[in-house]
Amino acid sequence: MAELTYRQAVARGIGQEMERDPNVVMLGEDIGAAGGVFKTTEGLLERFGPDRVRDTPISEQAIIGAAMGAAMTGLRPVAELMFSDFFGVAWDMVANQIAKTRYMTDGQVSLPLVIRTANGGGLRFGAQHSQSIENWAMAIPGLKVVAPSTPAEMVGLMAAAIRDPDPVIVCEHKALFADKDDVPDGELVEELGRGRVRRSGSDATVVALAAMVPRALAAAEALASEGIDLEVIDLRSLVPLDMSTVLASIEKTAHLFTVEENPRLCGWGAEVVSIAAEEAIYALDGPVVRITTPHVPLAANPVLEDAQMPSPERIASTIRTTLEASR
Amino acid sequence: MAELTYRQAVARGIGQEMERDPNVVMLGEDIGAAGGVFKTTEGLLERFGPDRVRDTPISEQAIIGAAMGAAMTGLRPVAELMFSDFFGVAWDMVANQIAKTRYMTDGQVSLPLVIRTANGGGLRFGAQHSQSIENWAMAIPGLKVVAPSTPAEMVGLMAAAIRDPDPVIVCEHKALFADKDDVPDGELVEELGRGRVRRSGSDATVVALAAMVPRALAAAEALASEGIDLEVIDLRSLVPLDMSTVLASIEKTAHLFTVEENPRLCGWGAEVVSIAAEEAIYALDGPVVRITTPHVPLAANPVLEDAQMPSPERIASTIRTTLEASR
Amino acid sequence: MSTDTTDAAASAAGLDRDLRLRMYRTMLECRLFEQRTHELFLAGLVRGTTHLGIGQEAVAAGFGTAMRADDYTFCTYRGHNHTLARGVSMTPILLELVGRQGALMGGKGGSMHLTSVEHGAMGSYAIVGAHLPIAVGAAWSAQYRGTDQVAVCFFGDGTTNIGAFHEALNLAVVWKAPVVFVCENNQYMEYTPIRSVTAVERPAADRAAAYGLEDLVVDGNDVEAVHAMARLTVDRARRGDGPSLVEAVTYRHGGHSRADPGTYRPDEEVKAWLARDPIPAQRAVLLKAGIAEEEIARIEAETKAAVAEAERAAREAPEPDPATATTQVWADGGSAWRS
Amino acid sequence: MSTDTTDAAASAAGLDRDLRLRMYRTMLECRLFEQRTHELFLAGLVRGTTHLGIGQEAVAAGFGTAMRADDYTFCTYRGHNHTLARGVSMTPILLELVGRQGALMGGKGGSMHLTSVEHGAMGSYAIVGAHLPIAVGAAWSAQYRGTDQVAVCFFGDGTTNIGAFHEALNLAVVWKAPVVFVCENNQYMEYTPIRSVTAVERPAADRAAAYGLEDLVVDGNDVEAVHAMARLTVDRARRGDGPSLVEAVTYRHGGHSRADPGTYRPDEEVKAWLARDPIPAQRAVLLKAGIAEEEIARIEAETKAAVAEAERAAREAPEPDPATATTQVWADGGSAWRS
Ligand SMILES: Cc1ncc(C[n+]2csc(CCOP(=O)(O)OP(=O)(O)O)c2C)c(N)n1
Ligand SMILES: Cc1ncc(C[n+]2csc(CCOP(=O)(O)OP(=O)(O)O)c2C)c(N)n1
Ligand SMILES: [Mg+2]
Ligand SMILES: [Mg+2]
Repeated sequence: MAELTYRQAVARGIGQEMERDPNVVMLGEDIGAAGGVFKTTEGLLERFGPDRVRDTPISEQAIIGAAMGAAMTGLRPVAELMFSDFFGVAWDMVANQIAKTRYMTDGQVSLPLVIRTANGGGLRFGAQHSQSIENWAMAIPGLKVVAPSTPAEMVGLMAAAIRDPDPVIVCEHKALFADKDDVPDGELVEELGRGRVRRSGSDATVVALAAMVPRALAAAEALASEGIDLEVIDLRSLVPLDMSTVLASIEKTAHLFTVEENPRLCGWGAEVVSIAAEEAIYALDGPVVRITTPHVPLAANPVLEDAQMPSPERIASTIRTTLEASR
Repeated sequence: MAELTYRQAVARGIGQEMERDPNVVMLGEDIGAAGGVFKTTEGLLERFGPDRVRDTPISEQAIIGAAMGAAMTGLRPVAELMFSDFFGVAWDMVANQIAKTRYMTDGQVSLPLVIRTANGGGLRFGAQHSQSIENWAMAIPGLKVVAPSTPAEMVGLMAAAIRDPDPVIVCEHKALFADKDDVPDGELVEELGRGRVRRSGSDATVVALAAMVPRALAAAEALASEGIDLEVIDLRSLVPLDMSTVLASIEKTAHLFTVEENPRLCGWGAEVVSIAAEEAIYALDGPVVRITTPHVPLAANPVLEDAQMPSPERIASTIRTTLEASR
Repeated sequence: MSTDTTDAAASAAGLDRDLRLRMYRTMLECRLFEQRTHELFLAGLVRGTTHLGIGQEAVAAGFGTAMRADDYTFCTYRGHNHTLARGVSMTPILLELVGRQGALMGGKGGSMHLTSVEHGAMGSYAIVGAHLPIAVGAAWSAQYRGTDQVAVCFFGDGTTNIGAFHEALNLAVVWKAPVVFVCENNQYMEYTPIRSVTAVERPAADRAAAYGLEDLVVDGNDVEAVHAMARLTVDRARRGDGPSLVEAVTYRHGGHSRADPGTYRPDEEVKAWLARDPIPAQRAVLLKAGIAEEEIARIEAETKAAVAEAERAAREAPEPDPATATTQVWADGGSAWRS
Repeated sequence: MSTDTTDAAASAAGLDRDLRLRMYRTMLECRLFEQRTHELFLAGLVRGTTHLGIGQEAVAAGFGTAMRADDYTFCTYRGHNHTLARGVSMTPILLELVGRQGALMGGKGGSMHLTSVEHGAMGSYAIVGAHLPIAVGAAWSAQYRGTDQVAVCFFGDGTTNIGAFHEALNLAVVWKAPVVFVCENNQYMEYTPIRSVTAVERPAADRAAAYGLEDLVVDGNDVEAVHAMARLTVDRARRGDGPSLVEAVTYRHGGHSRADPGTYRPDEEVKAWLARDPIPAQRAVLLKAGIAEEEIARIEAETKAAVAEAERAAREAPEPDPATATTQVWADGGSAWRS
């Protein structure tokens, strides 16, 4: 048992897999000597050397393209996109090349690679350094998407992503980097595609992801004191999507809410809600509400950004009002 | 009244606005001398000259970036991305720069520009030349998105997009280019954000877009002979999204289906369904089903591509089965 | 300067009889296969799209014959020639184009994405510029694994103006990756002359210095000159001396794709280039070198027969099973996204 | 060759007394504003992030004083200097950094996106390379509208390795757009030395020929040399003679951003560059030119006062109204996405 921050958990997970498999290599901007701008790769250059931990120019298309070329020829690259917003400059490589090549070649090409990225808001960095892009990836067939919410899960899900034979996007949430957690010693490997019930309850199902998980849990505590008993599910992975856990919970609670950091339209919550509207419509006992950031870019100003992202207060009041109205 | 193809309607709409406003300029690959690889800009170079119809190098970031720089300094550029899949190589310009700059500058910068693109499948071009990317744009705050389904509407919606003071993505569907239609003479301008009831019916609401509209109408005709009376709505615009037309229809039919060409996850249909699940849950009388392409890349092979995209038969049988089961 | 190096390398290459015949046969296979493909496209048997390299065969043949079996080729949608030049047989390729069972990629990719990993044909890429960084990655992988494999990446003149070109060239040089970038300068993008949209005269060669590279230009219609350049640059990469950027000056006889007649090109220009057709030119070289007419004729007959056999197979093969439309998204063979 | 051109232009520039004082005042405004900004960041009053240009003021001042009021500036997240150099006053900028009412962009953009359209400060862009094509578009627009405005685009050494750089340079030359690209080579990306990731010695100048451009290099710590280079290239663009690419060699005194101490840089290197601080250097030039100590001291006092006044305003201003978080997505002032 060692106490690790979420940021340290990233390096722990990658290091564990690099020890195990010499074909695991890393590339990205400032990941080596600097240990990453978020210090998530600290110590890895020293442990594994410059051949396996490669600093790159500011060339995201080349970083992701090189990762793909390496993956199709026997390596298991772990590429970093410093901020998830930078998927924009490499989107062709991710959405058109990496996601589609196995399919287009009828399985001739395998792409066991990971793209890690600092995702999400709350750091007052403004609209071009705060986005939640997990939905961009979720909408593209051929990509798996993971977004851990705790240090221990970061280690195990990072390891699972690196071992997975398909391309996996790992979203590291900027607002969680400082979070601390007791992490078991020894090898940790989670399974991709399993959600986790973080709080069990009977009155409503609340599905959240990454930094929205602690906020949903805080809202649940607040409502508990009012006698409203929420079940909070951390989705953890968007592809594969663990709908069985969500649907089982809805059967129990008859109410569904999502808490999404992403802008309003077409988020992962819309997919979860739509599946429920097809497969659990008769179990639902009231309006299904998505609690999201409004459909606007994120502001740099703390007052404005706090007004945009779902807060425990907004989560609690939305759920309270909805449940009362549907009594 | 003149008969125009959907392809000719593109040039008619742009030409109408270039006659009207000398600040409307065009740029893109092969749009001038060649009249566009889909012949959608034929005749415009001859009418308006090389200063207003500019052929570019294969530099999509520069094309879209230049359009932005021109729009923020007084022009109304109409940029072409030859295939919508190429949004991948210019995604930063679209999602991070164009969509966010008005907001980040608190309204100092206006971006009256249009990005036109050949979108969608059915031409056997394979996974990198057949995608439906309207959802990529819909998920980004700050972008408007239009996808006309008929020649006449192409003229009016193109004109509206060019006159709009904000960035508009116009999706021109490849599979519709040859469609013919009688188009009224004189100036045509539609309003953005208005859906259109293409067939009114009482048993179920079917929402479709672009090339899926004729397929939904064909399914409706087939089911009519079985006594199932569908209301078919052409959404036409994703942002702004005309939910009032959809919700009014659900109040009448109590059943909702979407027909989407895009891959399964996080499409516009998921947004429409989720809004209905919040605002019309008590009006819904059975499972809400999205009829989409499965969550896989599109194949080049005709047999495989036809098996992937929603067909009138699949639309009809899905609706039939669902309505029967929910009786 | 380019020409010297080329000549030097050419003589250094010491072309023997078999190699010359192999180059000729490869060019002929490309030519006859694509000519028939075009006819079958116009007849509606080949569906979707095709981008022919007719006129550019010397580039594929000159490099293909200079590569080791385990080297990597990366090419574009205009990739029939490069795929054939790595030894992939005609039948599975034609089956892919007509979309029948037994196709090289099960019909999923189509003409623009021909791939045969077992032959080192690592893919045909249809988004301009994308495969340059990918080729750098394959070269980096070979360097890391210590296999002394080389990656050769073919692309067009128009591709030199897109961002991925710049990023790939810079990274390849910084990492000293064993990759050879080959620009097939056929003078046109789709319909637009490259000269009208490029800041320099030679789209690739005039960019070489921006990456600390030598400006290498070769006559892309002279298969032996191309082969010599291939030996020079592939060997350099294999030795660990890093990447090269080669501009092969050539021309496509036909249009850009599908049924494009290519009428946007001046007649004299087309005529002049048709007169420089690499295949008759090499045929003359072979005869001059004392190779018997009969031997050349036999190669031609065998190649015709191979094309005919591929066509027969293509016409007889059944349509694919629609159920395969959702296979091979994931390594487990399926496409499930729920658990 | 670069140096000749520079000298030529320098003398041609014929700097008068007022201009020299204006350049000095501009550099000083940048320096004192940013020094106080850094203190306020460490004190927690300035939130989010900051990227300081301390040490690089001569580039902003040399160009800013050579531009016409209606010319366009495009810069990066390291944009305080360039925004001040276009005449934007300190108070709304500092209000943006501390996030109070009266902020330049209502608090929506923050330090990385300073913009003042009325001053021609067309934005600070935080995705490396993005603003180069955008600047080309503004220049194209000026060309089309016939206003003979010029766009000047500032970026760093690390930006020369990204695709957008390549696409923008090529298009600008092909279209002969009135744009000046200014690479502030401060030797580092964030923490990585540019030399370790770039294929050539001079990240910008050694790329110029790839676009048919002259390799222009200037001492980025000599404000008068920069000004001369600015006059040369801005006038060229205004005359319709097309774009230029300038490499201004300079150094940032501090770290990349926020609280980064910049310890990844060798002490001697830092020491050597601190000794070449552009501001004391220019002060010496002014004295040598016979400008009175008192006059210089007055400028210094006025600038200090301006910074103090901005700080006072920043400390007193109220927090913004949360309701403004959803305004100005659309031209109608709102953010509605439904109809
Ligand atoms: C990023 C991108 N932009 C545009 C296209 C459309 N397109 C396909 S081929 C082509 C011309 C490419 O010219 P070149 O690189 O010279 O290759 P060639 O076709 O001549 O072999 C274009 C513009 C594309 N496929 N990808
Ligand atoms: C596309 C992209 N990649 C990476 C980053 C992260 N980043 C911000 S500044 C920076 C260094 C830029 O170096 P340079 O261009 O030399 O400018 P400088 O910071 O030295 O002024 C990097 C890598 C970014 N903002 N955008
Ligand atoms: Mg070409
Ligand atoms: Mg720098």
